[in-house]
Amino acid sequence: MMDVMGFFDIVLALALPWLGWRLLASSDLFRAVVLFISLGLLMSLTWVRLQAPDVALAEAAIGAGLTGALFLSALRRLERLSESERRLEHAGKREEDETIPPEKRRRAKPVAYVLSLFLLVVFVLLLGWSLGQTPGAKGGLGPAVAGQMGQSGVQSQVTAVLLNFRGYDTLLEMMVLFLAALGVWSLTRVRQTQQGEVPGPVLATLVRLLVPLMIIVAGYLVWIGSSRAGGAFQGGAVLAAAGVLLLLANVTVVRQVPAGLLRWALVLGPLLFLLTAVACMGGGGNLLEYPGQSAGVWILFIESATAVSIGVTLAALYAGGRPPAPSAPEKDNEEGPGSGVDKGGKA
Amino acid sequence: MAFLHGLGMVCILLGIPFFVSGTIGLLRFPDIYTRLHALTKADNVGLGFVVLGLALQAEEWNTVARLLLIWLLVLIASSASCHLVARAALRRKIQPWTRP
Amino acid sequence: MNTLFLYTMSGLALFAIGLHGLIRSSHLLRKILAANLMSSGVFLIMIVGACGTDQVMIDPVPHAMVLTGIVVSVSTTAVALVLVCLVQETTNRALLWQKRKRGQGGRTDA
Amino acid sequence: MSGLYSLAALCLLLAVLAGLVRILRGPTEADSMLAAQLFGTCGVAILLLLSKGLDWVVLQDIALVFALLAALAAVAFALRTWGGTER
Repeated sequence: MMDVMGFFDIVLALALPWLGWRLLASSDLFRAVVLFISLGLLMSLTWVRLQAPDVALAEAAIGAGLTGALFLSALRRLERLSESERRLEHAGKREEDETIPPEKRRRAKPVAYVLSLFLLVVFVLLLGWSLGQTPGAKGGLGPAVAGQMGQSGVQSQVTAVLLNFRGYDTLLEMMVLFLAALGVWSLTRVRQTQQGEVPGPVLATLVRLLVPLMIIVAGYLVWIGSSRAGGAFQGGAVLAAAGVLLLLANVTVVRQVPAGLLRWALVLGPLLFLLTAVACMGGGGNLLEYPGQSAGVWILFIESATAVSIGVTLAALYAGGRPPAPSAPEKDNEEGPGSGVDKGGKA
Repeated sequence: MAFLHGLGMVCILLGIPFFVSGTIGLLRFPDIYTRLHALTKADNVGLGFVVLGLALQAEEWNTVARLLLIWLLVLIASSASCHLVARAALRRKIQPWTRP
Repeated sequence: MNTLFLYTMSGLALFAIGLHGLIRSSHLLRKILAANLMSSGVFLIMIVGACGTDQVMIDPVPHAMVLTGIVVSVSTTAVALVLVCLVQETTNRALLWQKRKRGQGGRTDA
Repeated sequence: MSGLYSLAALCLLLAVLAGLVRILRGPTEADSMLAAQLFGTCGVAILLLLSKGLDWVVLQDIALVFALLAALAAVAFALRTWGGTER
């Protein structure tokens, strides 16, 4: 029985680099992106095999779903910008066979190629050697974390590390996400061109069924994160997937979300997290040292806020720019593209 | 109980060939529409048998519910996305394969 | 143990392939893909390091760091993709190099 | 007995990897996308089988997320890459 799983591991470990190599060697960019999506799925299986269910959940939501959609629509945008460019790039060899006689075509210099390959191999060997030399890879921090679990307020070790023991990491990470959203918003605006398309009946039904389910699953993941795999990132990623689906289907509600509300949703997570951190200091503790026995409640509170923010931020990153023009603000009880959905589904 | 367990095992083993034939169909069939057909068989029937087998062996009801939910989700998602892909292919005027 | 070694090698190979692609590919989108491959390799090695020898005590700190890393890498990827689109809009190409003249040819590996 | 689950999962993994060939040489873009779709479904089945074989309930959550997001890439493809232009 262990043999079978061992074989499973071998196949998986060999497939990953092979897939990566094929991905970069493929002549077509689109194919490379599809291979990348498949690689994300395989990575998720690998995390499962390596006993990291939290990471597997995040990879399943982000690596396999969101990143793929991101790359696909970026590819589409590039293509629309210049159709000929991509053809020239991806099928370059075939096209040049016609335009340039083969004896005139010059390949990359073999010397440079061999040299770069040699340097790469040396570098990787050094890296592997230094990896073997790294001390402390055996014991790790596992016992230390396990010893402090009683004070963390949650049962899941990874959640405890993320939001309690190394909470500042997560705080800074929220800031990185926020900065990324700011960067994208300051760079471009969303195009108006695709608006006005009405989703067909099948797509509308799919959105109507999937989006509420995604929101429920996101809430479930945040809730379950305190005791086993799950948490704000995974929940946020699933929420973001709901937002992306809405953006893809071009549901009207997404366009009607007031810009101010969207901004508040973006800020919500980082702001609350920061306020909590500082408030903990006010109580006499250190930054992010939750007072007394209430750590579990604080963590759940922060996690729900961050999940909403992560979802909205990732969906905004997918939209790839500032929302077009401030439309007439209707005050709804929505919180952003993530949860504006129930309404969109039923409307 | 042993009977249900055995029945579940049979169902799982029945499901695997559907996945394999889905892959084979994906590799061997001539055009996009026929490949869609092969793919949906793997999605619906293959996963259906696996889920059925696992559900027969499950000890708790909520496991059964979760398994069925997953299967339903895959059904909805795959049928909708296959429909969309097929429609996009038709719009691109990709001709269905006919016997030469 | 053997399996873990195998996965480490796999991570190293992913990193190397990604590095190679990052340097050698000409299309910016492919460079982003390559950078993502590199990060996947790093994550893999970190998680393998967290596994330890006996499967009982798993180190959760690298798990948390990799989780953070995945989210950060997706956000940086999004920013990079927007930048690539802008590069193509302003310079009308997303390739760093391509054949310079019709007659001479040049590097075509994208 | 539980070896059978692993064996079934291994079969599915091999089937998926064989399907990768379609990504590499699918004549149209949709063919590659279909292979990725098959990947997602097989991933769900593999995770469910492993969750039974290894007796690990968490894997069912991962399978649920897989199933939820499996359609996302295909929908993005059908609506963005291949849709929108002609109508």
